[in-house]
Amino acid sequence: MAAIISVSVQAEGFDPGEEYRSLRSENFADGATAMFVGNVRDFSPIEPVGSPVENSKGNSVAVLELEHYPGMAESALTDIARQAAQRWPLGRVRVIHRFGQLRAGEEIVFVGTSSAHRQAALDACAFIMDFLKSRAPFWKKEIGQGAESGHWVQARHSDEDALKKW
Amino acid sequence: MAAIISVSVQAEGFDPGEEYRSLRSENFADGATAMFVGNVRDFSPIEPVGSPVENSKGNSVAVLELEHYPGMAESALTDIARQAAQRWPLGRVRVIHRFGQLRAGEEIVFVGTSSAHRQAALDACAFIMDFLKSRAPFWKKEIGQGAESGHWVQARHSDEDALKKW
Amino acid sequence: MIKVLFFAGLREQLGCDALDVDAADIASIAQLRTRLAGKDAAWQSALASEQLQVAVNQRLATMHADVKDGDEVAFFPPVTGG
Amino acid sequence: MIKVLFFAGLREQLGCDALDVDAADIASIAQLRTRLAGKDAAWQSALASEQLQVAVNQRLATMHADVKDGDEVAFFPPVTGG
Repeated sequence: MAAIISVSVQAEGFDPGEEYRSLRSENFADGATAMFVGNVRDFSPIEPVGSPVENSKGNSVAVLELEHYPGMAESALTDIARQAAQRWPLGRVRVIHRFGQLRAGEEIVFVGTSSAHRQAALDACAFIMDFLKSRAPFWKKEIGQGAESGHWVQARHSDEDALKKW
Repeated sequence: MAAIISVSVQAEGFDPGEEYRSLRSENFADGATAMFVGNVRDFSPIEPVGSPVENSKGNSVAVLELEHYPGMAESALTDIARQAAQRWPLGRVRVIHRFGQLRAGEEIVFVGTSSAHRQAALDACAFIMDFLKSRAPFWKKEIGQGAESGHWVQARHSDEDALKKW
Repeated sequence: MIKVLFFAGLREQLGCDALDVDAADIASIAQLRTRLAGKDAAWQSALASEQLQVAVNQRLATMHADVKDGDEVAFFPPVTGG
Repeated sequence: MIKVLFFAGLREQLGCDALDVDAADIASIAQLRTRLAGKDAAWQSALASEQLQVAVNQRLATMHADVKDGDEVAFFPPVTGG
């Protein structure tokens, strides 16, 4: 049976609780639901007194700006979700990725999978996140408090490496 | 920094949306939240007309009865959560396991982890579920519709095997 | 006394969820198990399962584990939660 | 015409988010990239990055991919969503 796949690329926020209910609604076949939510971080492990608020790694992020490639973003996420559904026996797959300006704490991304098997749901959720990180056309820019311009987040080798295990 | 671990063994239901909000509340350090929810399945792939409703594998489950070992259930789950927090850099860990009579569709178990790193959150969530399945003292009995007595769910070798990867 | 608990299918087979056993002459789980199996054929059969698991003072243990007066010992089938 | 798009840091470096390029004499992404890099030093520098990624008609492609009249080609830095 083909999985029910739903993908959204949107500026608006979303409610993970609502997404959970939607994954479960009238879904008695799947005993397992795995979810991942990515939120905007905001932390300053080293913030010397009097230092300007910076937007580089480890410093306070006031706003995260997410640029995306409209059209390709949706199709890339759908393609990744389909690959997961071919690989694991999934009932439902839900992927949401936001774009635009997001503040600290806000939700950026949601991946939810349901399956009859817990390992399938968990693996598929991790698989989708790994491929989304390295294959879906979104770019993050950190804009510090008071800063006029921002700082593009650099891709990490560890994200590309994460794909090798699949 | 030590993870904040919260474990509940309870008869009452829970709301995964509420648990998500609790994992995220005032939590700006962790950009990643992974969750797993286990629900009571109810499906009948083969249900010949006129056959009695059975409570064995693959047939309709009216009620799932969860027996647990009070005291040990809590400490086993706490121990598993602590092991996960020692192994991965987690901010928060939440584990809920219900006992008593549950109907099809109801939530049985919740595992939620937050971390600065997506892989840590996802791996820790899967690790906790794997150990919970084979090390926490809960037993499931399926009671078919109209059936007086029930059928104890048998442990699967695949669950024990799942521990080997950790 | 050693407090002995039984859970799930084993509890039902034995028709017993808890009993106290005199700790004299019992130093290990294996000895406790032998003592219990000696009650009658039903107990012998139920406690013979190779899959049987045991906890001492609410922690998983092996059949070789020590046991002493005041301990709480639980026998049960493989767990199936989650 | 080939529609060419630029995203994120590359878009900012070039000060350009989209342009049309005459498809004549261009059969591959590599040729398109060379044509664009020839505009001036800033474009040459920005398009020289080894990390540059490319999509043809909204699918990830390699620099060796074919391209033809009517295609949409996008250049961008490694993605950082999620």
